[in-house]
Parts: sequence; structure tokens; C-alpha cells
Amino acid sequence: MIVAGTLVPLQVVAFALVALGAPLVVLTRDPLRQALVNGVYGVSLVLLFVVLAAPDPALSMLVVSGIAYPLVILAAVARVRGERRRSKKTSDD
Amino acid sequence: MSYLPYAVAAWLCLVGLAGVATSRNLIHLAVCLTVTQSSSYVLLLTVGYVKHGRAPIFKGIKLGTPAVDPVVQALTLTDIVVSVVVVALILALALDAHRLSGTVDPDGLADVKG
Amino acid sequence: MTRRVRMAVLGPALLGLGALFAWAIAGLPAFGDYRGPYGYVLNRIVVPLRHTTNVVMATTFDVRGVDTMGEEFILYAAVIGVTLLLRDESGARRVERKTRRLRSDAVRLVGVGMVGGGLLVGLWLVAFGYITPGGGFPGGVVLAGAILVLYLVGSHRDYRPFRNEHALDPFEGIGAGGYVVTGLAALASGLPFLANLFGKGTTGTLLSGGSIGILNAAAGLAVAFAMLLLFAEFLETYVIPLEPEDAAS
Amino acid sequence: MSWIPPLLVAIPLVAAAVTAGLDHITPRPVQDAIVIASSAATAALSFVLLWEVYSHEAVHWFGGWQPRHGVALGIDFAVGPLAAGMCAVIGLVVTLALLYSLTFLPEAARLYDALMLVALGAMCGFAMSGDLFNLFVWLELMGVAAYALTGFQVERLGPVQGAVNFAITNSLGGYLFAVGIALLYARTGALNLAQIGTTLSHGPAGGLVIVAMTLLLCGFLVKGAVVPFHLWAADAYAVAPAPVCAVLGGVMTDIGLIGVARLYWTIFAVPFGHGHAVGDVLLWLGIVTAVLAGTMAFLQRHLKRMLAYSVVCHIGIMLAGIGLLGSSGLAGAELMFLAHALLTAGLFFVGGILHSDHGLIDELHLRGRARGCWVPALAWFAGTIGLVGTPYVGIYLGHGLIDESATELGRPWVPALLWLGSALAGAALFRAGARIFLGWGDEEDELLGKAIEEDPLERHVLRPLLVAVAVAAVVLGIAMSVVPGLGQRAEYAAERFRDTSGYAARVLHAKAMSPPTSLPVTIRHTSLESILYGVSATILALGLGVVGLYRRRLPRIVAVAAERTIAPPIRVLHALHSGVVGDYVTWVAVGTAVTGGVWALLLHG
Repeated sequence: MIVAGTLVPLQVVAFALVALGAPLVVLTRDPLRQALVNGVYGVSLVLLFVVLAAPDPALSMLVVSGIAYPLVILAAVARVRGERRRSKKTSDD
Repeated sequence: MSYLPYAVAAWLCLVGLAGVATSRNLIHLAVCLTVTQSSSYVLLLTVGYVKHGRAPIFKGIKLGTPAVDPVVQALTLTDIVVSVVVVALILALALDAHRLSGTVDPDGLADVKG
Repeated sequence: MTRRVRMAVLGPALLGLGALFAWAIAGLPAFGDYRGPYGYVLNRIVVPLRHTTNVVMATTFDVRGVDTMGEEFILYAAVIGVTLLLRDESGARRVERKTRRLRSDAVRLVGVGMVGGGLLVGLWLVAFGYITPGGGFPGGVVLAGAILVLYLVGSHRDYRPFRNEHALDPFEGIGAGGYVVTGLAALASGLPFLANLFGKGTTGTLLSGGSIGILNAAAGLAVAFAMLLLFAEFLETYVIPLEPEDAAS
Repeated sequence: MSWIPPLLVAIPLVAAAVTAGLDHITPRPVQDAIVIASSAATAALSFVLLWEVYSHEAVHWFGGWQPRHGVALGIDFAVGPLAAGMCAVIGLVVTLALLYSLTFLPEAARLYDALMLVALGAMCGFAMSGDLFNLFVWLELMGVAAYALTGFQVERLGPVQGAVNFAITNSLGGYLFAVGIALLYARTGALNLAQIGTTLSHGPAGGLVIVAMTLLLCGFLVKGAVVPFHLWAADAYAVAPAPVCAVLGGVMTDIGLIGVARLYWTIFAVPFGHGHAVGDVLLWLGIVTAVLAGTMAFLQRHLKRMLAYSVVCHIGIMLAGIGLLGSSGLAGAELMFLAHALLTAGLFFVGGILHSDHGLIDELHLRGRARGCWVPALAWFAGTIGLVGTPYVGIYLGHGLIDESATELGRPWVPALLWLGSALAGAALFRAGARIFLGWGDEEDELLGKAIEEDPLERHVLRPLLVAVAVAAVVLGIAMSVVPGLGQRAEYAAERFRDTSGYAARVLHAKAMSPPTSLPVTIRHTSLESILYGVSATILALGLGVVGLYRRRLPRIVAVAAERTIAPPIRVLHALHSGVVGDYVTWVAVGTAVTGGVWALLLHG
């Protein structure tokens, strides 16, 4: 069940994915899209943790990037957009 | 080649820092902050890795089998919690800022200066 | 600083930092060449001493248990902080809370399935954390997520059941406080703080590890309720902007 | 084994869990009693601990994980007199702040109280911890509590901005620290400070250790608000409620410095202790901080912002004391911390009283409004004099010991610059006091910039309680220089704190300590130079204060000359403190890179 980190090529892939993912997260300036990219980045971190023989951190990272981050970020984005929309509506009236 | 994993960690730190410093949106900034922090746990897990080591969970494995360092994994767990917490707090502050000023641009927040 | 000046200052600074990192990396042992001793010693002694098979969790809850106590309180303080920050003092914004009701039964069915699955997975993660991968933190987050889905698919008009943090606070307090109290119990019996109190049990079973199980459960409880409060706090801010006419349409 | 160290953390944390958990269940007075009692108990136990650790180090291994063959397995609290003294003052200041907030902050009180208690526990844990990662945990815990405490007056943008800047810069500092931990761990395979130090004593240090030191110390310097990492401090302290400011400015900023000292003398003194490179960088950072923040304090009209810069200024002096790397320098920093914490808290308390009386905290708007408030006025001026360091008042003794340390090293110019800093900050406080309580000075001064809006406090405060707490803090702070025997004991504590190998032996091998020689119970004397410096700094502070009050009545020639020479650099200073977090983050990166670069040049080879 536990993946032992013997696959060196897999590790190379995981490190490369993380290294590529980070600038993508930073350069995605739109928060909603960024939340999505960040989720993918989180998955790449999970993969990295697994190939580094760290199932416990991988599991924590998985729930964090799968549940915690998206929930709070999307809620925040929705709130900001909702307020914007409303203030636009009131200024139109 | 054997140093590239560490270079990835350093890269994450720098990329995250650049993102934080240039961000125009606090929500975006909070996520960039997690990228910076991911540098520390990637580095931790990388330095604790043992070539061909198993995970330090000895269920069905004989004691003494080569396994990676459990300490860095425990530290990483704490680190991950810290990052969630910081994101939550900064997002809460971002929402307050937006409610009060109508913007989430950190450059537009400078109410007090000097 | 204008943004252009900031970039001009930041660029060299990051280059400098990068150079420092490169210098540090040159002094690190090659990848995969961890030399110990800390981790190696723990891998050798923890299982015989504590009879838990997951050394990471034994490290988290026993050997370095104080770190985890601090971590629980980081979460606790954050929840209090977010509650304080997102509270509405003026009362002016207390628009009547109405959310769109979920009407599709199919979605509801899927949701209920997710809740059941989530609860099971969460409990399993918490319960077996110190034997196999898992533990209080991921288990707690999954539990919180599952309970949240329960809300989302249920036809709750309001958050009442758990938006009312007065009902949740005690649980979270018991979780975080329970951790410290377990530590104090050891102190009261003349042992060092957080010393492992109970028998170590049979290797690889739920009864192994002594206090680790209690601390793990306390952490699971604290995390689940902390996360639930946190999510609820953020989601409420999502619900409020829906004006009555918005919700009616 | 001493059982007190874990209690200093456990008591406040349990109380925090209980208060927030029982929110709305138990009546308010019971809650208040729990909060105050737990904080007071923590302070009292710290004093017991201080007594206990005088003759031996209190080492507590959590979970009973004693080191085996010099390899630390668990986490330890290793407490000497310096750490115990820190805890005592932290407990005292937090207790005073909680008493003060009984009527000052009635709304959201339980949650607020819980956060204050969490911060208390975290600060005590930080002061005592002997484990590198454990230090990080307490650092983050106190940070998280502090960010929320700063921003929780959610009806204005200012607090939110202050909290955002505070949270982001300090989190980044924490992450740099975490990377530093990982680097040192890779090198030594240990997290215990004593064990890391012992491991590094074998063989050359190399670039890895230099970079790790840079990241770790810069992480703490962000928390300690040292230039150029200080920019968040004024934003955060200007907007937090007065009792929160008292805790953040009085003790939590200084915590960063104890971290610097702890890491240096447990870990880096061995590989880098043969030269002065590490110390010199800290010394210069301290001097620049003291002078620059003193100047910034003089340019403020918002009292809490002024006090924030005054805090940063004194942080600089203390850092310089640590950077001299001698026992008397460290003892001076410790003594200064004791007095500075209480005096700063006292002045923030007085600021809070003004705020509740007049709904304002702006020097110019308040001009003459507090005439006849004799007790707060006396507290303010006494606190000012104590913070300047008039001979044998307040911070004087600590400052005197730092002077001695610098003179011993043949650097007589260090005291002059440091005294200039405290005179500048003192001048600002004196000017504000004279304007507010005496009605002196002009009504307008464009040098001080625009007014910052402030919400009036619409609460019925128990004013006598506020005044009593403020007076208590100031009186205790003033008296620190004349407590018989305190100076000698601080030097002894510093001597023990600096004993790297002794610390390692006591922690890792449970070695007993040779008993201390009995020390005289007299007031520690200082050098004649220090007395002269103290007197001149006081005169300078008064003089500058008066100039600040009546700037417009200066002769035209002087005014024009001043305008030409001083105004441009002041404009630059104002522009640098931009209130924009992107700039602050940039400065953190610059500061870390430059500090690391300088150390790389000085320590390599």
C-alpha cells in the first residue's frame, strides 16, 4: 500500500511538475483561475510527497489542497465578486 | 543532478516571494504565500529522504528496514497546518479590506503611512 | 515606491537570495543521502518503545508532542481570529439570510453518499492514524468537509445547526484543551509534561501507543471543529451578499 | 526536573481553551476571573522559576524523552535566569493589559481574552524552548494570535491594513526561518539547539551554515522589527487597541531579540565566535535602527505610531547590546528589556486613556485638551524620562551596561549613537506630552504629516482602573534601574546565557552547574561617561522637544537652512514607510540578501 520511493524517474517527474507549477500559480493573476491552478499544484506536491516516501504529509496535503484551500479561496472570491456586482447594480440604478 | 531537488525548493521560495511582492490582489497574494511556504516543506522532505528508503511506517515491515526520516515528516505536518491558517487569516483580512474600501489591491490599502 | 522601482529593487535582491541558496545547497549532502542521527534513532527505538507502527505519528504525538500542541493552538487561535475578523459589529449588514434551496434529489442523493463516505473516511483516518498513514489532521479536515456537505445538500434554510458557534466552541475547546490536559495529567502524576501514561498495548492495533491515541483523538476533534467553524465563517460571508430579491429570483 | 516550565505554557493555553469554549455559558465575571487569574498565576510562577533557576538550569524534557548518548530525542525547555526573567515580565505585562481591557474592550471580550492568553503561552514557550523547530511553532502561534488582535476592530480600514502588513511580513519571516531550519537539519541531523551547536563545533562551518544563520536570524529580526524589516511595526501598532499595543510593543517585539541571542550563543558562537563579524552586523543594524526609528518617532503626530517607532528605536539599542557579544552588553539588553517593556506598556496605557477621554489620539488635535489630568500626565512624563534613560531612571542601567561593553571593546562611538537614538524618541514623547497635557507649542505643524482618523471609544470605561494600571506599569519600569542587586544578577544571567558549552553540557548530559558566587545586593554603578551621556541625552531630548513645539518661532535663517538640509531626507524617510505590503516584502528580501552577502564576505575563508 505504501509507495516506496525507489523510482528515480518518477521523482524527477514530480520535482519537475512542482517546479513548473509554482510559477504558473504565481503568474495566474485571476484569483478564480488561480484557485484551480493552485489545486493542480497541490496535487503535484502530493505526488512529490508520495515519491519521497512521505504518505502522511501527502495525505495532509491532499485534504488541504482538495478541501481546505478551495473552500476558503472560492468563498472569498465569491464574496468579493458578489459585493462588486451589487455595488455595480446600485450605481446603475 | 543530485542537487536539483534542493534547487527546486529554492526556486519555489524565490517564485513565491516575487509573487507576494508584486501581487495586486490579496487573495492572489495569500496563495503566493503558500507557494513560498511550500518551499520549506519540499526542502524538509528532500533533506530527510533516504535513497531506496521505505516510508517510516513499520506495519508488515521488519524493523530495521531502511526508511526515510520520520522527523521531517512530522515537521511538514505542522508546517502544512500553519500555511492553511495563515491563508485563512489573510483571506479574512482581505474580505474586511474589501468591505471597507472596495478593493483587494494591497497597493490601494495604504490608509496609513509615513 | 512605484511598482517599477519596486521591481528594480526586488530583482537584484532575489538574485542575491538565489545566490545564497545556491551556496547553501552546495554544502548539503547529496539527495537521498540523509545522515541522521535523529530520524534513524527514532525509526529504531519508537516501535519497540511505543508499539505503534507509524513512526511519523508517534513523533507527532509523543516524541515531539509539544509541537503538535502548539499546532492545535495555532489552528484554535486562527479560528478565533477569523471569527473576530469576520464578525459584523455594526449590524447594518444583517440582511435576512436566505440561500437558494437545493431542489434536485439526484444531487442530494450524491451529496448524502459523499457525506457518508466522507464521515467514514474521516473517522477511519483519525482512528488508525498512528498505525497507518492518516491521523488527527487530515481526518479532522475530511470530517469537517463531510459535515459541510451535509449542510450544503440538506435543505437548511440557514446555518443554525452549526452557524451557531456557541454550540461548536465547547467541542473545539475540549479538543485543544484536552491535549493540554493530557499533558498536565502526566505532570500531576509526577512525570514530565505529555509523558505517555497508559500501557503501550499490542503492536499495530488501536490499543497501542498509550496516550498517543488520546492525543490523536483530541487533535482530530479539535481540527474537525476548528475547520468546520472556519469553513462556516467563510461560507457565511458567501451567503450574506445574496440580497432578498437575489435569492427570490 | 522542574515542573514549572511546562506550566507557564499549559496554564494560559488551557485557560484560553476554557474561556473561548465556555463563551456565552459562564457569566462574565467568572470568565474575567479565570482569565486574570491564569495570567497572574503564570507571572507568579515565573517569579518562582526565576528563584529556582538561579543556582541550576531547569531542563524539562517533554514526554520524558531524555537525550541518549548526547542525541536529543524530544523537545526540551531549558530555562536559565534570563529566560525566566523574560517570562516574568511577559506575564506581568499581559496581566496588566488584561486588567486594563476589563472595561476598555467589552465587546468580543472572550475571544479577545483567549487570544491574549494564547499569545502569553506562546511567548513563554518561545523564551524557554531549546528546540529549533519548537521555536518556530511558538513564533507562528504568537504571530497568528497577534495578527487577529491587531485587526479585530473591523470597522476601519487602518486596522485591516496594519494587520495585513503585519501578517504577511511576519509570515514571510517565519518561512525564511523554516527554510533555515531545514538547512541546518540537513547538515546536523538535529533540532535541539545544544546538539546542533555541538555538531557544528566539529569541522569548518562553510556556506551552508552561514546561509542558514542568515535565514534564521533574519526571520527573528522581522519579528523584532529591526531596520529594514521594521516597516510593518508602525502600521500594526498604530491601529491595535491600546492594551494589545502594550503587549505587542512591550514584549512581543523584543521576543525576536531573545531568539537572536539564543540562536547565536547556542549554535553560531562556536563556528563564528572567533571573530566579530556576526556581532558587528547585528551592532550596525541596531545602531541604524535606533537612529532611524528615533527620527521617525519625532516625525509622528499619532501617539501610538510615535510609540511604535519608539519601541523600534529601543529594539535597536538592545540589538546593539547583543551585537557587542559581551556579557555586559547582553545584560544591558536584558535590563533594558525589563524597563522598556513596562514603560512602553505604561505609555500605551496612557494613550488609551486619552483615547477614551477625548476620542482622539492625535498630538495636534489633542493640544491642551488634557490640561489638569495630572496623574496621566505625570505617568506620561515619567515614562518618557525612563525611556530616555536619565541617570538611574528606567532603561538607564541597561543602557549603561551596553556603554561599558562598547567601551571595553574600544568602540566609544557606539554609546554616542545609541544615546542619540533614545534622545530623539524621547524628544518626540516629551513634545507630545507637553502639547497635550500642558498646551504648549503651535497648533499646526506640517512636518508631522496628515492626521490619521480615529474612532472614538463609545464605552463606559472604569477610568480609575485604567489610570491605576498605567501608573503601576510606569512605576515598575522606572524603578528597574534602582532595584538593588538587579544589575549584578543580570550580568550573571548573561554570563550563563553566553556559556555555549556549559549550556550544551547541562542540556544534553544533565551536568550539574557549579553554584554561583553570592552577589552584592547594591545598586550597580555605571561609568561616569554613561552618567554624562544620560544627562546629555535628557537635555537633548528636552531641547529637541521644545524645538519641535516652537519650530515656527525659530529665526528665519535657521528655519531656511533646516528646510534645505533636513527636509529632503525626511521626505525620503516618509516615502520609504509607504504602508504598501509589496514594498515591505521587497525590503525583507533586500535585507536578507544584503545581511547574508555581508556575512558571506566577512565569514568566508
